[in-house]
Amino acid sequence: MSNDKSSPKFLQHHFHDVNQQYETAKLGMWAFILTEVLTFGGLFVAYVVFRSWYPEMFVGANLLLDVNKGLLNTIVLITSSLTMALAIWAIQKKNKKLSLIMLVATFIFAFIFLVIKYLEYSHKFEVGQLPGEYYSYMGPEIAHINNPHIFFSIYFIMTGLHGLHVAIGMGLIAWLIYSTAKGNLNSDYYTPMEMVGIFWHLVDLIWIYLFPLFYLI
Amino acid sequence: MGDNQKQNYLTHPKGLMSWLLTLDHKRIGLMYLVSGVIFFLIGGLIALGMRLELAAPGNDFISNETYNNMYTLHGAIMIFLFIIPAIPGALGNILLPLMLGAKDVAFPRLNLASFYLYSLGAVFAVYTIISGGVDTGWTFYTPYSTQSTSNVIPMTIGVFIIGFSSILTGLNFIATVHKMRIPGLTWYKLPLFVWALYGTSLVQITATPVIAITMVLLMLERFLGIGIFDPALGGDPVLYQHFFWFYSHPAVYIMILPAFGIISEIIPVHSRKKIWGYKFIAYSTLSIAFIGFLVWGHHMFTSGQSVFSQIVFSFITYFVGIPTGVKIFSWILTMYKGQVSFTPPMLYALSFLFLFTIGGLTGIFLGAVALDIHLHDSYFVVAHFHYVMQGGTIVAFLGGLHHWWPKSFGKMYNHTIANICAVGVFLGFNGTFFPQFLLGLRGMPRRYATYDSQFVELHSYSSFWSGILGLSIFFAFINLVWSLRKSNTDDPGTNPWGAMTLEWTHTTSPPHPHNFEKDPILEHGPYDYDKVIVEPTYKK
Amino acid sequence: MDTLREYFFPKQVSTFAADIDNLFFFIFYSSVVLFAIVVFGMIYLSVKYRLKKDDDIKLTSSKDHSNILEALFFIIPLILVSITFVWGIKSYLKMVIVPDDAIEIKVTGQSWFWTFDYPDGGSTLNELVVPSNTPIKIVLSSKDVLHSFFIPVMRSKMDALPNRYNVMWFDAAQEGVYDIFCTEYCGTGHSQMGAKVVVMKPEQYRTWASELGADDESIPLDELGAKLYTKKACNTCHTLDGTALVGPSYLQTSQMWGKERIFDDGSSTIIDDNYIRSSILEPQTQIVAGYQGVMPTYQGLLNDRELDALIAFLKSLEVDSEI
Amino acid sequence: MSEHHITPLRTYLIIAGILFFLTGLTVFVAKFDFGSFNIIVAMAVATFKATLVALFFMHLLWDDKKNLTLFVMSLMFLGIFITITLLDTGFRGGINPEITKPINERAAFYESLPLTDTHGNPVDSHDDQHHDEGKDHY
Repeated sequence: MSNDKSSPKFLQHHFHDVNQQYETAKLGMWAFILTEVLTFGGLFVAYVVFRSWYPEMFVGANLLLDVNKGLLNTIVLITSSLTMALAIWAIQKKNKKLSLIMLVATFIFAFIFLVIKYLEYSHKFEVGQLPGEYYSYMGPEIAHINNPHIFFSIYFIMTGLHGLHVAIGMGLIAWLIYSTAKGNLNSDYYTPMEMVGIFWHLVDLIWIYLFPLFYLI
Repeated sequence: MGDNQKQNYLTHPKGLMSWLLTLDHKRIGLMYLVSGVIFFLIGGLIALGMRLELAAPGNDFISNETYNNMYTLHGAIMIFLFIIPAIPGALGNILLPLMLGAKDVAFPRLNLASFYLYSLGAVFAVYTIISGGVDTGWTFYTPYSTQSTSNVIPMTIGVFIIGFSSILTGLNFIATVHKMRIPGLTWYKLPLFVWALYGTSLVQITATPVIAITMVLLMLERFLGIGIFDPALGGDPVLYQHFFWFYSHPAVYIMILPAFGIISEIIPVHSRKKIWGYKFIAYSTLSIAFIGFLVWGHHMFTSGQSVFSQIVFSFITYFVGIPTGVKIFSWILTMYKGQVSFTPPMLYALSFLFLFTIGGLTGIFLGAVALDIHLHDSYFVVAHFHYVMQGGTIVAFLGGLHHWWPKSFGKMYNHTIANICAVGVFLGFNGTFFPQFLLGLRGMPRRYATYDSQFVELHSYSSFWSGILGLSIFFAFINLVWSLRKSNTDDPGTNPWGAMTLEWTHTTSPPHPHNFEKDPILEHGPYDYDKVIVEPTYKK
Repeated sequence: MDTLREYFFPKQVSTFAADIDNLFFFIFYSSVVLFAIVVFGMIYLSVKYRLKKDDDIKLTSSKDHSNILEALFFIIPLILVSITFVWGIKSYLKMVIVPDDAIEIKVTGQSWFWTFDYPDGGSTLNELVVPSNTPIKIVLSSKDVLHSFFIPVMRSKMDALPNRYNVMWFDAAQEGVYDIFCTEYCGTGHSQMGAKVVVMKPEQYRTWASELGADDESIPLDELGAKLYTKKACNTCHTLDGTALVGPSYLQTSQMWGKERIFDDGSSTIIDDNYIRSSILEPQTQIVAGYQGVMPTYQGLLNDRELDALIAFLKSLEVDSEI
Repeated sequence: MSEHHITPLRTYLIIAGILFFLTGLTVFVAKFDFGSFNIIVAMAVATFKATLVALFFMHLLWDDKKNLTLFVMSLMFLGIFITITLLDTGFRGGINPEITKPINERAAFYESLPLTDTHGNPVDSHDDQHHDEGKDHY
């Protein structure tokens, strides 16, 4: 427990001290991460069940995805995770400028991720590899396989939900950039940055699974 | 005492905006209470309408479509808008920080956001009702829910949003219990209501995300035909049932665990006796919460799931029963060598023990696969879950409401009327739902708007008593609200029942806007009736 | 015990019904005992230790556990539920393992009637005919949404899933006519989706089965129509007395013969033989204003003569009601 | 808040290096066909990567152990969800084989879909003259 008797302005009235507030926020964030994991979890269950029923359909359909774009996105996202971690490291070390640079870098990487995703999606839309009833691609690789639309449904829902998280993360990072620049976040109080960081690493962590599940196996 | 009441959370600060934008957990709890009870009464009226229709076999008042809409709305309103948010959202919000000696919950703004998410979800539900209803049942089983022309979408959006409200409340409570306790209030000194809310919150944050994603998949199935749940597109309706019940079975424990908590508070206080088996009750709360995640398949015994999982689910189901049984015995033994007073909360608690025991025991019938095949989707199931949900949760909720009413509002209600209503609820409830066990055994299926003439006698009997049940509940609420009138000078004092937890011993009724005028210091455990005498401040 | 059984349960017709009822009564009597202990304990303790008017409030006992009692609460229910579990599973396995010599009948649910297809060809609607003392294997499926096939006297039930088969079986020991209900909610007509199971002596069944599918050439058209009206489950949705159920009443249609009927898209047509015929075969193309388009097609379920018979029956209604 | 643990820069860079290396490794391994062994390798590598991210980037290694407990709990419940669902979906038809598979394995709307080339344009049939467009999968 910290012993400073003065109460800084970011300390809310119902907490005793700064440390209690920080630890509470972190616990809340991890409880939220738990719900995030289980939200994606439902989709993982759908993936596992349908894969166990129709392995040859999954193997056939995943050949239609572009491994290079997926690999590129993985690298982009891991890099952004690193820059996010470094942004927190920098602010802990009282280096505001480096922290800002790292946050902006994270934001840009997130944007690149979405651009690559967009290119991937638009190609799928063109050739008719759409989810559900809108599926119309009957190319020679897939015409003999039953129900590939289910693979694409799961693919679009999971990567779409993940993409949504990337977009939300970008909004949060933009807010961090603003607050850090204004000096609201500093080496004494960087709780929001730590929280967004955890969220951002979760986004990375989920992609670490999505990439092999859809593109590789 | 008069000096202490100069400031309380009800009157300070004033103005509509001070309520709508309040961060005070007590006010948010009160807003939950009011909206929850309104929905409870709406859901109850719908139920009475259905019982009226079922009093005689044919389509007497309403058509099949209307009946299907009514039973769907009854289920959806009662579950999503009342029972799930009511006890954690209302009583939990008001009491949790008080019991911990905290000034507020961990994240007050999140708490308000959660209330507004609940309201937004409720708006969608009300929109569904106004625009013609939804007829899929609250379970939204596919493929009917992907084909039905009724308003499935607004209702699923409502459920989705309310799910997030529930998650945020749970998350908030977990952080509160872990981090906001006053020094010295260790885990084993927590009131059992706090343990119950903690277990509930764990279930809320773990199970609710799955219903959220299930609702999203259901909506996408309607919009895009994604083929995960719709058999015409290669999906599997039984998989939908797995998704749905992975949430909805644990949700049963979101509904019943807080009720266990309330009973664990009422019985020791009104028996003036240390609770029997504190640690057992505390741990069984957590173990029930956990085992509740492993048994969802017993809702699917006739769905055509694999024989292997039938056996596994039946086996695990019985492990929920044993800790629950020991809890019931613990509550009863709490009265041993105590000083029991028959106050309205205590009457509700005793009636809970009676009704919930029936509800629990009939669950044993349904857990045996071979027998469940006969009873599945029959009125036996209807009676069983009403004994658990209404006879358990709602009776405990009414008891809790009567128990903490003087604390929340600083006014005492009329005990005689409250006692009569408690007996009325007990009799009306048994009269309504006991015949339904027999109906189910004889093969009457549920969700029927009309029925065979062989069932008429029991149905009309059930309908008759449902009127008495409805009236009793209605007058119980009227009696409570009536106590709030200005001319009521029946002052309960700070601690009308002589209880030992912080919300009674360290703050005024109604409490101070910041809960405690000065930081409370823990003097004794929550149930130390063998060590300290706390005089009740109210004598009839 | 037998009177209680008759009060609680419908007749025991299938071979495993008695076993299931016995399981019920085992749990029932154990529950009654446990419940009696709970209620007695509750009343006894609360009355014995009640706070009397002139009692002072005092410190109470600090007793809050008893290892023996707690062990008992744990062990006795554990024993009871173990027996229940094992019994439940043993009986259940008997219900899923179909004997090899069973007669296989295909049952198809459709909103809101049941079709039964027999092994030797031929089918019936809403009336399942089976021989007694013979294992019957039911292969269930559905054409639209979930249904559930429930025969209370057989203590047997199984969901009918679209695009997948489910299996159940029973062996009826007593002849008679019994109820079949749909127990999985399936929409507007759910509560009317009943059927009957007719259990016959095996030799009677053989005669019946050989006559099945033979044409009803001999009966006049309107009488055949009247038979088909119930046999093909038209009565689930259409009444004969003018009241509207899921669909318009036959009487109303009959009274409007030759007049205009208005549809929900605003178009209209004259009610005549052709209209009735197409509304049976392609019910979704023209939906009468004020109703929902929920009727399934009867294409393939009725032959030409049967269609004519239904039309003749419908026409005859107005004449009857005038008399 | 100086008492919070500050992870050294070196650690972050090493972890990121391992993550990049493992990503390359999975892609490389996936090019060979080991049957179901591919899935195991890919999932094992992914899990190892995820553990690194959680422990180092998300600071779980140095955090209050309650946070780690919550994270492990989420994985445990996900595991429960998957395992118990598979008990049904993986074992259907053990006693009555009829119920193992759907009646129609292919959704009806495929019957009306025209065959297409790899660009999604309708073609009459997949015979030799289109083979040059069939990229490397055939």
